[in-house]
Amino acid sequence: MTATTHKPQSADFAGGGVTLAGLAPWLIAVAFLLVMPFIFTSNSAITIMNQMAITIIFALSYNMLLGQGGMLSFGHAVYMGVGGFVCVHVMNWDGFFSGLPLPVLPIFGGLFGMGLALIVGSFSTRRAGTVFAMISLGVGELIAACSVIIVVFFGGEEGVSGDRTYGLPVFGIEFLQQIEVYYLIVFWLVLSALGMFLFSRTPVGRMANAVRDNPERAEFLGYSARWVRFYSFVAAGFFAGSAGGLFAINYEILTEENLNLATSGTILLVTFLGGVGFFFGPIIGAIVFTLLQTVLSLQTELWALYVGALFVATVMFFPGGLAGVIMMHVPPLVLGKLHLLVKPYIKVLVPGLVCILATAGFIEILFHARHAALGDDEMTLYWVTFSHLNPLPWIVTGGLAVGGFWLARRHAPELAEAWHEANTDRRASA
Amino acid sequence: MSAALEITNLRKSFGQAEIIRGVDLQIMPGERHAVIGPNGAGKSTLFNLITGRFPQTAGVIALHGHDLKGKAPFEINRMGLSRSFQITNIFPRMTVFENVRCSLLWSMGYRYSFWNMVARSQALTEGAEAVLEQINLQTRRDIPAGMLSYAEQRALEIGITIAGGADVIMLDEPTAGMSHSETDYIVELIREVTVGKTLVMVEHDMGVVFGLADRISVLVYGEIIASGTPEEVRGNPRVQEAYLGAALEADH
Amino acid sequence: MDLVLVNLIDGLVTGLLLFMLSAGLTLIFSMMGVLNFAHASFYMLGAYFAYQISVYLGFWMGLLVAPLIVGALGAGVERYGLRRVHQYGHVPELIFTFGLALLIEEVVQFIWGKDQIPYEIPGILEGAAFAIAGNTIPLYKVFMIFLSLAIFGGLLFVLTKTRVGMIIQAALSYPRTVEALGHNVPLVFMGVFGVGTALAGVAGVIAGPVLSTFPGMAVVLGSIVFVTIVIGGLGSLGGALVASLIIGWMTTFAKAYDMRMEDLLTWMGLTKPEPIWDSAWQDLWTLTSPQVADILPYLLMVLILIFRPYGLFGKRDV
Amino acid sequence: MRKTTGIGLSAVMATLLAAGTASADTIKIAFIDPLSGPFASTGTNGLHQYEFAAETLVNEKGGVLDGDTFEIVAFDNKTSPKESLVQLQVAIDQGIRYVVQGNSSGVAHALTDAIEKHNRRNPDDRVLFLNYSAVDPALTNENCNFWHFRFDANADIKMDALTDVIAEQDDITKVYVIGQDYSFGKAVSSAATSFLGEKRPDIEIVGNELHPIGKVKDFTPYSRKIVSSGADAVITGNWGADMLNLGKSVIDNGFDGPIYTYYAAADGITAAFGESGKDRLRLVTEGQTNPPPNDRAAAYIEAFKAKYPDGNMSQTRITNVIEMLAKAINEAGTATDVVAVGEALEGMEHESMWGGTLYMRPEDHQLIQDVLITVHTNEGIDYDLDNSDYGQRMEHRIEMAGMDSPTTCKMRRP
Repeated sequence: MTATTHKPQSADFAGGGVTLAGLAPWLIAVAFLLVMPFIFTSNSAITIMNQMAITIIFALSYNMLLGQGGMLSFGHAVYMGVGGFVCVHVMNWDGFFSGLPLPVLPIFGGLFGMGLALIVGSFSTRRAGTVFAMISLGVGELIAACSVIIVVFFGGEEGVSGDRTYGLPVFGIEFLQQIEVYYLIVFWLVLSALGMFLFSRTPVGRMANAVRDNPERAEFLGYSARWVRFYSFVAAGFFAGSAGGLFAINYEILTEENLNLATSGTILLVTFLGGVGFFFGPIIGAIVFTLLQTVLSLQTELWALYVGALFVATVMFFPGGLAGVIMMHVPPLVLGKLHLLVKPYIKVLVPGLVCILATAGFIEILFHARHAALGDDEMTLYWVTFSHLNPLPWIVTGGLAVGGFWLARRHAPELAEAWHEANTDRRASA
Repeated sequence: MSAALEITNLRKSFGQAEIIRGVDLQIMPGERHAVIGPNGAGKSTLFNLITGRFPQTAGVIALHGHDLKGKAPFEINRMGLSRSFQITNIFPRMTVFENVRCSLLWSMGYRYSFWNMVARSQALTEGAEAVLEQINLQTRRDIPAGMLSYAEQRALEIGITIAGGADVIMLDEPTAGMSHSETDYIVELIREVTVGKTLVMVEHDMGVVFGLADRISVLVYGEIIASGTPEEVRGNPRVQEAYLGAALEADH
Repeated sequence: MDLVLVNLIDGLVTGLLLFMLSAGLTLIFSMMGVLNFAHASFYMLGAYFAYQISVYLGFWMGLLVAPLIVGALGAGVERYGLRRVHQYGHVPELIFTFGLALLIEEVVQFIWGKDQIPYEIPGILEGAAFAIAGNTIPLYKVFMIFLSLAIFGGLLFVLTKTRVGMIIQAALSYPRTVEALGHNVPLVFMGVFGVGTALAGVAGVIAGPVLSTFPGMAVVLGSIVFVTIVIGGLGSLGGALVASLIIGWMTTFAKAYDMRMEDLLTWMGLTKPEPIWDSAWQDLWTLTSPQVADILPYLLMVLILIFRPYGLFGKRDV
Repeated sequence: MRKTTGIGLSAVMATLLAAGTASADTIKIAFIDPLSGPFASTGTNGLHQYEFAAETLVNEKGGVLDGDTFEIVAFDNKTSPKESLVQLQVAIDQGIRYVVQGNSSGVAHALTDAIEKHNRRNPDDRVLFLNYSAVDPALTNENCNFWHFRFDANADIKMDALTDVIAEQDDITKVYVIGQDYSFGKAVSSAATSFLGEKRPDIEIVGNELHPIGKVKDFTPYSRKIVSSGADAVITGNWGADMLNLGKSVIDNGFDGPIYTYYAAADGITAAFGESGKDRLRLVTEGQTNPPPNDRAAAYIEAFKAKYPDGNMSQTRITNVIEMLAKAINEAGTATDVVAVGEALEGMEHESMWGGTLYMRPEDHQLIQDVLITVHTNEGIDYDLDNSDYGQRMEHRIEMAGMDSPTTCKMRRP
């Protein structure tokens, strides 16, 4: 898999004007978002989708820094958090909130997130690289620490809660139900995603890429690298803040965890997992991560271990993230040679998948054997219940892991060759 | 007519060592001027002083009569001076077209706009296409610049440098590391794209500039030892001595 | 006055412990240009390995062997992980070490569980060394001071008196030149990474019993080590030492003396609003220095980065 | 890419459906507490105690109503308020009507608030919140609601009991109060000051301070202040690593008085203190295990330890939660109408397995019970903690502590 002849270059293709082809993904996405609640009707599914949508906005905002502007931030959560806290305070401001339609609320979050970014950005964006990363870490820690000290605004450990239903009803909707909140969030998701996408197509958005690639050259094109970064940073602060506003609407509570380093680290993980090189990368990352977090954590206590391993593997082998992996297949597709890959893929991926699942199974058995209560040797894995004292499951998972690895290794050269072939344009080279 | 670029008694020291030792230079608008000299003469330092990459120790650099002292690179660029780099300095992850388009943004007045869509501007697209045509890279339009060949990257570098419409163009060893045929191609390209502009180029190889430059200055050990038309410079005994001396030293 | 002396000693212990971590991190950064986010995780591994060894062979074997294992692990991480990521640039490297830190924490929990483990001071070092005005200085702290000083002596000797040390020192200032001189830079990288992580391991071994050994110990210390070397100036060992001591003393004194914001504000001529619990500024007025002691280093770092982006003693840009 | 969502969500649904198809005559109780992350061990141990209590005290005795059994469904909230709310929603979707939670008052505040809103907006599937461990007084005072029942004594009641004991000790004249800088730490600090001022005006509070929660690496400077203040006793509300590190540091640096605290037992802390904390640590707690109050309790602990040899019978109030819930369901005659169950719980009296009477005070839904002061020791310990030979032995018993304590709760009933 890794032996690719064609390193994917995450070039930023800026499309032409408004074309049907350019619009199609958006329309499909919107249609999908509108239909989703009819497929998954339970409140918890909607809650998960809400969470996903908020994470998508946040991750896209983060990628304005990391992917578009080359700024690695360890403190992006504070902009979302502060925006969210402001929105909860607005909710609690009876006289004002009762005259305010709820869908407008995230704007306040956005403005305050932007305001904070304006202040911090004024000194942090002078440099990119490590200086920026360290300042973001320091500011992040400071604000997170303040959250337990400045109780008036952050509410201490228990945070601040509000009630979204006290806002001005919109067409008679009071946002009592999750489904109503879902459509509100979707509205903002589409709006924000479009806004961020279009931002990347503006002169300052384009120059953000230029500054990321080569700040010195950008300066000799008449642009101050610092101010280009600053504008991206402030814009990212706005979208992060509005994501915070949506968080406030969905959960009606903001706490210290919305600001802390762990949340900032998580969004880095989400974004990188999805892929920083493409606009849609963070969207994939947010979806996959939310599912991992909610579904996998229902299945296993070790979910964080798997997510950590997945993340490290992504950084090591697929620095383009999931989006990068998907986009790797565009050249073969264009050349009409994608079918060449199907068979080698099956030959490598099936044993590979077996190997991964078996390894996970082995780890689960080991974990159970080590940490389960004495006498509690019954465990269920992949719908099979057995005792960890029984050597058979150990042998089966261990054997499958080794066997799968061996098979995948054996077929890897074949895949590499097919990959090379699929990426070679015979017409050009002939 | 006032000089496009005027340098008076320019000095630069790094610690104890004085690298530029009192350079005076006047370059008229529309002139193609080459600064040549052996290795270690201070050509690149001079270049970086003019473009604001290093601060000068003493002296004055004036662009169209405006002092450049203390100006950041982007400010100098906005005053109408554009430069290339000796080491290829493009935006490798962006497409060729994007590279050129970015270099047009400021001069077309977009500044830090976040309300215009670049793709919707006819002028931007046409301007970028025109530059691409000038540097013969239309066919490579949509591939990432980092995947171009070396000569193509140099051509793109020149394209980016001239695209902004600056009237003073500074090129730092544009043919460094190229084969003969590539060099000829780039020289021809430079000639075409700098018509009507002031060109200042730094070059190690004398042969490259003789056909191109109107005037040549020779920089040796931080001083201009000769300045004049190519013929004058070629005949100057001090120039001969400097280059031969350097060549002999290199032999040892 | 006696208390000042006691606090100076306490601050010294904290500072030296920090330095043992930041020295390794500085070495690694100077050589490879990568900030190792997982550095504190190796510190944690040091404590856990030492505990596991001490269960069977006693504390002293743990002190001897655990850092070696940690160093070997570190070298392995460099060889098979970091070197691979290196080609993508510094930001992915930083992200890689960040992911590694997450992973190590999970693995530690997987192996040793989520509870604090009973990693104890050896019997011979229990008890008080001496007392100053009723404040006892535990023997173990004296041991920590001497051990860290001995390690720095050794480090200093290696860096200044041996050939390897010369290469490393040269690489601190002129990384490219050293490579050009034909030294096997990848091997030096691996070695330095191994030694740096081993130092972190030693810190873990000796800090584990006093600062307690639990899966969160890396997170608690992790970012503060970063802060230390940024304040000191990246690539400067001397800067790392000074910054470590500053942070050690600053936090110790801020905790030891109740400096109140109220006094400062009154001194500035402001009047305390009464009753304070109805005021929007209550949190500011009631702030005391122990409350903020542990976030002071972050404040210091941000200020230093704003006004001196290369840190106190750094020559190179961060 | 959108397709991924579809597949992924159907996986969610599959999970939910699988969990939802359990037989109809089980009464499911959602256990929302940390099962991963730094507090996972406390959470996991609590879960085991719940599962054991449900099995032994209800299911094996024929269940409730017409043989309905209790099932504990575990949800990992990772100690995060946000995750707790997501898990609450999942639990409600599974038709669960009872939620138990205890770790972190922050999470409890988020849950009680969310449950209150949920019950108001969705009268058809209301939920009861049985808080077994979060002791922030606000939960049964200004932030009280009908759906929240607290089975632990709150921080004020515990401090009231603790200061009763301190007040009897004439040799204590100087006390140092230290705590974590957040709501619970502050509550402990203000309660200590006001109760001591009331009961023993001669005791001097020589120090009263807060430190950042979970951020302090080295408590030495604090210990120095405590030692040099000449304090005879320390009162702290610290828990987890902050408790362990503070306690060890204070003892190591020469303090030789008692340390009065709330949470310094089990989850590795008892083992880590070991000999050094002997006769020094005194806990205010409930649920007597040493000596066991009666044979039933002894048998219960032994059965639990037989099943979970690494576990601790550290949260005895869990049996009270299960027994009282079962009793309330039987009294109400229904498990689905939580209003009726809630009304049955209000004012309920119950004989605790651990001795003493329990009374669910209707005004604020605070359980009134006997509060104990125990000491960390290895003498007279029948049931140790962390298998360390050390455990908590009862020294004082304050019967029906806080029976007449004031509350600001204005309960609004449905």
